[in-house]
Amino acid sequence: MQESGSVKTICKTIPAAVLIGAVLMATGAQAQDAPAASDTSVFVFNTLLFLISGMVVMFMAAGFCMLEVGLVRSKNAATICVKNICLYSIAGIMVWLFGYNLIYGVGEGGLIGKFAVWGADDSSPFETGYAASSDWYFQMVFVATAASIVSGTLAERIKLWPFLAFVAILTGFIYPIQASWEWGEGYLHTVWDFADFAGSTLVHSTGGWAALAGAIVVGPRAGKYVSGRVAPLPGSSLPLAALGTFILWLGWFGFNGGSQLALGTIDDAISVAKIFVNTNMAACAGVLSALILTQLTYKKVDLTIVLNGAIGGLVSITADPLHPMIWQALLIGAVGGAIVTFAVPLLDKLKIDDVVGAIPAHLFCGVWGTLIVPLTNPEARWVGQIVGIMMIGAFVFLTSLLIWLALKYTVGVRASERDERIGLDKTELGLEAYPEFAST
Amino acid sequence: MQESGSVKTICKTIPAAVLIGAVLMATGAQAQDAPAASDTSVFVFNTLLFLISGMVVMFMAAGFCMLEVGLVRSKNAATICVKNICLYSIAGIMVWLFGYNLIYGVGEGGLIGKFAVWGADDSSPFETGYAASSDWYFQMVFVATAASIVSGTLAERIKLWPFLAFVAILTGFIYPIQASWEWGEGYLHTVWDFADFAGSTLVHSTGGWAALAGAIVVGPRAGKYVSGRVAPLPGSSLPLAALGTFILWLGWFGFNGGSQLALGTIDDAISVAKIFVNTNMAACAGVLSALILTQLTYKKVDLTIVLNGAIGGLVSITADPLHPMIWQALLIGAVGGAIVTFAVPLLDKLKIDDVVGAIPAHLFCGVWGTLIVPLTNPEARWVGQIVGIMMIGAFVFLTSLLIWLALKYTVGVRASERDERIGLDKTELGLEAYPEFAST
Amino acid sequence: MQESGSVKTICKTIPAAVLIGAVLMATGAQAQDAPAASDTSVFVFNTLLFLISGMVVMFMAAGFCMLEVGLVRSKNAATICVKNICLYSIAGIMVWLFGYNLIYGVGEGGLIGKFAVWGADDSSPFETGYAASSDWYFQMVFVATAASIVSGTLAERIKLWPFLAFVAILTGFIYPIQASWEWGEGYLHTVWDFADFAGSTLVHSTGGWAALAGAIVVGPRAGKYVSGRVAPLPGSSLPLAALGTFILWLGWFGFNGGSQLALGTIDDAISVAKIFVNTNMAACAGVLSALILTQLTYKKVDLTIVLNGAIGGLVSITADPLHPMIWQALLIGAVGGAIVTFAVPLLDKLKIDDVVGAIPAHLFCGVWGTLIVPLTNPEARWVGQIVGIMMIGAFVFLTSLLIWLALKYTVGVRASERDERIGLDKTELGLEAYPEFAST
Amino acid sequence: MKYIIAVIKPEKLDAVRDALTALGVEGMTLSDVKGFGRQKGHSEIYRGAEYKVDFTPKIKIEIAVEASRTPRVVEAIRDAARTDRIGAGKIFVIDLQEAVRVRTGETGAAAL
Amino acid sequence: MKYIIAVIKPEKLDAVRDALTALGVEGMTLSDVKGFGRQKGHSEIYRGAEYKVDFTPKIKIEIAVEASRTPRVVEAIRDAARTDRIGAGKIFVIDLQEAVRVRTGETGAAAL
Amino acid sequence: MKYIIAVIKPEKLDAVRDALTALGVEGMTLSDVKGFGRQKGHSEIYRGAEYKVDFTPKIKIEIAVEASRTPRVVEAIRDAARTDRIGAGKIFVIDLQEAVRVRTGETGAAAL
Ligand SMILES: Nc1ncnc2c1ncn2[C@@H]1O[C@H](COP(=O)(O)OP(=O)(O)O)[C@@H](O)[C@H]1O
Ligand SMILES: Nc1ncnc2c1ncn2[C@@H]1O[C@H](COP(=O)(O)OP(=O)(O)O)[C@@H](O)[C@H]1O
Ligand SMILES: Nc1ncnc2c1ncn2[C@@H]1O[C@H](COP(=O)(O)OP(=O)(O)O)[C@@H](O)[C@H]1O
Repeated sequence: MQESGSVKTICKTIPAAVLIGAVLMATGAQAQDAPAASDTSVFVFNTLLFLISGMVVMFMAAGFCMLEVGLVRSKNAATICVKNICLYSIAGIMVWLFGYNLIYGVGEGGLIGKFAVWGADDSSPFETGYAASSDWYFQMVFVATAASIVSGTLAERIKLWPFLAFVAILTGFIYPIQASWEWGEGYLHTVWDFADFAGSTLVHSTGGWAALAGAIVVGPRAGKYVSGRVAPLPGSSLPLAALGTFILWLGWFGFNGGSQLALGTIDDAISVAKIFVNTNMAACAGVLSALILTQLTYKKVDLTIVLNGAIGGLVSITADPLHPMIWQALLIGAVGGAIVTFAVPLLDKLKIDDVVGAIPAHLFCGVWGTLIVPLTNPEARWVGQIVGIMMIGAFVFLTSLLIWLALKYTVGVRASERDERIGLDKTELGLEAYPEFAST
Repeated sequence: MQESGSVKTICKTIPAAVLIGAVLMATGAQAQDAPAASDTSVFVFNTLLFLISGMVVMFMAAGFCMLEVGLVRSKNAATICVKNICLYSIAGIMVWLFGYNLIYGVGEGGLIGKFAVWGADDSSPFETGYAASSDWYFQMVFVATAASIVSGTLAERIKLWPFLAFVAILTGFIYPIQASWEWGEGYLHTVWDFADFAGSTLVHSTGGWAALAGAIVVGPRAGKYVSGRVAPLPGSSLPLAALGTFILWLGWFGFNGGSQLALGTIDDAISVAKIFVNTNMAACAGVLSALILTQLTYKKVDLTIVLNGAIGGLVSITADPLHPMIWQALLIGAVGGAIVTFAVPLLDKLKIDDVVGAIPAHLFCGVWGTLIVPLTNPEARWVGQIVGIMMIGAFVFLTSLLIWLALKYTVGVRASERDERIGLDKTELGLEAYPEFAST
Repeated sequence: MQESGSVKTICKTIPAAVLIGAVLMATGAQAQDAPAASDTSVFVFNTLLFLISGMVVMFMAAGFCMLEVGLVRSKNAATICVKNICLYSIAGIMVWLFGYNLIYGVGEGGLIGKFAVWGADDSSPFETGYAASSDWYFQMVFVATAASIVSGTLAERIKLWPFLAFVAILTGFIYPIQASWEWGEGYLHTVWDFADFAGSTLVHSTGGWAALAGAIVVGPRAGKYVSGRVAPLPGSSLPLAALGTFILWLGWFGFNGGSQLALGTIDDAISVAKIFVNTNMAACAGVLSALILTQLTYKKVDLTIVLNGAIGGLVSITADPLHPMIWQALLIGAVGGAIVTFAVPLLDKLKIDDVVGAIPAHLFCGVWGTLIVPLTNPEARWVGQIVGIMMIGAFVFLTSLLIWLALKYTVGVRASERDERIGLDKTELGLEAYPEFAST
Repeated sequence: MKYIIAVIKPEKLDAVRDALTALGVEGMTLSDVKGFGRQKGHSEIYRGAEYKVDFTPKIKIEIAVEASRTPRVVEAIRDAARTDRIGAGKIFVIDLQEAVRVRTGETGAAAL
Repeated sequence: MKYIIAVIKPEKLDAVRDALTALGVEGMTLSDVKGFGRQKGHSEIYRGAEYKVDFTPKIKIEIAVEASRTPRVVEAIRDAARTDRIGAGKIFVIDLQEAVRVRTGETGAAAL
Repeated sequence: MKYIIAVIKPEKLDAVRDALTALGVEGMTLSDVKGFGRQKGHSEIYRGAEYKVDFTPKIKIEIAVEASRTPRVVEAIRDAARTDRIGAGKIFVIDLQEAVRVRTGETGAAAL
């Protein structure tokens, strides 16, 4: 990716830049004195990377929707679909209105960006190196991802409108502000060399913290924890949950691969390809560790945990899908699968009701993935990672908690006991997701 | 996109060409004196745009199938799957046999193209600027889209074979002839400067008109309108309908983005990226306006209308996803969502039974999107748009009506009352879509 | 694709090379003296082809999962999801540990490759012409495809762990060894000019042979063949089966298109585009021939056979999606659809229980597609094709049979009669795929 | 009091309900059942294998009524559910000894 | 012996079962049914069309008991299933002439 | 006439039907039910939480027969449905006062 004057791009270039050293050993001189692509080709390659990656990341909205609809009971299945398609729509508008410039309008080392509506600026294409809209599109779908995480945790009992209100604030302000500290070249980036390549912390933990705060404020589903026992309340369609997981896995290639932010050079192309492989390997390891651990722990394989394992592996590698060797990617992913396997029942012990296991997969694995970065990335420092995790965690958790409490004591966030028993589909939408099958 | 001698390409270049002016202000001189990509790179970029866009548009066939299968009752679910996979297959063959050269074989300002089987002609790659097959592939999937629209409206009562017969005529003749008037540089393009970038009218209204004619001839489902009341006949799986909508949304990036027809220059890359953003924003607005309006109108949110709202927004922006500013794209999409919300019950008042709401989303929003083009596109004229909408509407509606009537009075189009009560799955396929669940 | 020293690349270049002749006539001199893309652009184009194609082929794992989950009974639906996500994960690890270097580490004309863990070697990017990781990724997803075929055939009665054990051996050793004979430039390639462009035999028949051996060893499902009659045991969700088929169709564009292995020249781009069109046409023909033939044979259209028909058409064209003219692609695909239609009941006569019809679609159509190559590809010889089919068939079938028998007489492969009656979801996973709907 | 069990064709349900409401029958309990009888099921084909679905879907209606009204209720059901196509269904009448309305505890006819 | 048929609200099932177990009733048979009665169903809206779902989901419990225990069982059900909201349900008692335990062939009270 | 209600294991359905057909019983009505009894359900695990599914799926068969044939029908069911595994099921016999064939209006034994 060519040099550039824009704060944003310099910052974004870091990963690519960092890498060059690493790759040199591999590619040798050759790559250097090779005829480079024309500036135009580089521009198109970079733009194409954003657009293709953005498309599959956008499709992750469908993945989350299917995963969640499969893990809720049928009486809440239509409502979770409404939430998922609406949160994606709200994210798009909020990132346009506030989000983008809050992230990239921050001053070097700063804590808060600009309040300004985004508009495409393609005045100096060869400085940025890509179409401004393609970059915006790619950033926007990331924000939507964080919001999707929340809907899964709080499914089956949160009211539709308060949820959407929270989504607006999360996508318009909470996410962008913390993201600016790193991707906007703000405080964490300049002062602590915090490293989070594609967002284990910035995207996934952020969604997880917001979900955790919500789960605490909203409370567990009726009948989930009765007389000290945990009622499972099984999901209504595991095949749809599996489909959702495959879609998320697919989207992750764009999520991590696109975060290289450049494709127009030999080194960038090699990096994107490496990222694809590491991303895939971490997911494989997450699946297999969850498979083996559920078999050993429960004498039965739990499909839903195996699906969470895939996501746990993917989240774990997201903080640095580029530097690890394959065996390291496998290890990182396998630990992610283990975290999910043991954290799911643990949360139940704490009476924190997370319908789809988003907190273990996105929050806990996000922390793990971010912590382990220095193992493979010389640029990252252990302390920097810890500071980043804690600072972002504290900020997101506390602001979310505040918003959730504010909503609770004003409009209320929780469906009535009766509505919950009948199911939100009938009470909020007045229809049924599976009118012909739903068991009474 | 480089100059070219072929009628087709000149015509297709228009959008890109038109744009250049617009973009100049943005990109400034810089873009001009920049080192262009080599002819070969441009060729590959353009071809790649067609192939990638074509792939996601092809996947829209799955989107329509899921949307429709989710909105029909389970006793007709397998039949709608047969219709969707077969209509896509028929479209491919008809576009090869007749369609392509009817569209692009038309003379300047002409009304009807050539009757000739298509064959790839890559003899002068640098004139066309892309692989002939990639262009054909991209055009073909568009035709299939129009046919998918029809199957949704007529679901649950139309017989399989007459439906497929109509699809063959629609995809082989009706669609191509009207498309030639604009994309073939025919009458509407030359005489009226009609502007329909990606097919609000040429693809979506065309499908909608054909569906409307069919709905009138075939009549409503048994029990839909009894003693002045509207029976809802709810869909059997709203989660699958939601999945279908997400797939369609994904496909639309290829549908509109690919319609730029070129990716090998800075300006084209910027345009494609802008199109992605506007397409997404219109859909977001469609979703949210349907969300809010159903809440206000019915005191309940209707998921199925919200899903239609996404499609309504997408169809509305399709006539010009390039020129609008973001706020304009939002406005255009929001109106689309409103149209859907109010047109769905309206059709019921008129006793026109449109199972999935394809007529509001594709026909009405297609008209709206085409009408509004001059607001943002200086090249388009209000009168030209109106003439185009009316001329294509009249042609498609009347020819379709003729075909439907011909089918009705020969082989018959409507399943018997008994077959309809039992469900087409049992009577036409002799099986059940959900044999273990289907409620008696 | 530029010249290269590496055995692998030379071999892989063949298709592209072979083609050049063919294309010359089409593109004429022009294409020759055109300004080529820079080495860097070519490198990025090739890498991008692998990554994009690899992504959609990866998504085929979801396609197989949905197809299979739709065709099994609900009591085994969750188990088939576990199998599909785990087999993909195992394939990734085995191809890294053994597979890749067994395929491409073979000596010219050799029979067995190297036992060595794969590592990305990007030391001479301009010799290979693409990022090593992108190539590995693309090869890996192919191996996973072969494994997916097996899970469908053996669904509903094979135990989870023995199945996964077989998958490890198939993806780590059986597939790679036979693949090396052709794609590794081994025995079949050098001695017999065996031609199998994208793997009708190497991938699909291989999966099919392994499945057939398994079906024989494991035996039919309880109640499938009773007192000389065939019990249908209908699938639980045909809409999901249809979705799966659409996903597979989408993936096939990457499967065949990516097998061109290069995109950086005019000729390669044209070839990829042609492959897309032929692939699509063969599938269309497969669908329509199955549609018509089931109607004629049974007086009813069978959706499940029509879906198999699409896959049959796709598998048939996979051995050479480049050379056929469109009418030839249609013919090849139509025969594929016919094979499926008649082979499905035939297998039942032989009491070979293939739950999803994978053997007809992948094995039989794979043989047909490979046999017919010489009709359109001058480089291929009839005898060479026959030798290749027989040699690979014998090797894969016998080794698989051995493994299955070994598993049978050690850990056992078959669920107990009681477990099978209750369903593997309850007995192996201890849960239900559709807890609210499952009919008793 | 009598306990009436009627097995009818699903498509006749609305007609029967209207007839009963006309008679002032306020309550009834319905369930989906599978019927075997003279009416044979239909045959389906799946992947080339033909098979008989030998039951036919029916709806079972249970109604508790005062003895006195029984004949009229039975007639009403019979007439409303009647078709000359085989499989029209059956009506069974059983003696009902006691009835209780859970909400109020009322018993006997008052509970119906 | 008596054959007791109770129609109750689904959410009361657990309470009823506990009450019966407390009484030592070991066996019962349940089915999902649709109830019509004084309690009117709810109305839903779908694509702008409002419609009434006029049945309410209920659970039917069938219990065979010795005559002597019948009153207590009926009371237990009534009390456990009671709500003052309309639609609480009904309990019907029918005379049971014979009962057989399939496994052992035992008949009469011994079979329950 | 008698009204026989049998609750059996789903996997025994075919055997029972064959036995009844052999006896010339032409009609019956089936429904899916959930059984509680001595046979305890199985336990499942979901996301680490174990729970008991305490009912067992059963099939309920209802048959109206002439009084005279009742013993043979009951025996036939008992023998065909028998297993020594707990949960084999129950057979209940109730007095049937009237039967009507909807199609013809025939009543009594002729209606069966
Ligand atoms: N002896 C019986 N006991 C219980 N139910 C019966 C009996 N005979 C018939 N039925 C029920 O009545 C339905 C209609 O009976 P059938 O013999 O098919 O037609 P018809 O009553 O018109 O002769 C059957 O499907 C079954 O549900
Ligand atoms: N006459 C009846 N015969 C059979 N079932 C009845 C009868 N009346 C009511 N039921 C059942 O009892 C349920 C409750 O009765 P309903 O009249 O709604 O409330 P309540 O019993 O509190 O007045 C109904 O849903 C229906 O299932
Ligand atoms: N008292 C009863 N009333 C009604 N149904 C009963 C009764 N006891 C048992 N059943 C039914 O019979 C089935 C088998 O009874 P169970 O006690 O489990 O086994 P067994 O009859 O072999 O002792 C139960 O699942 C239930 O459906």
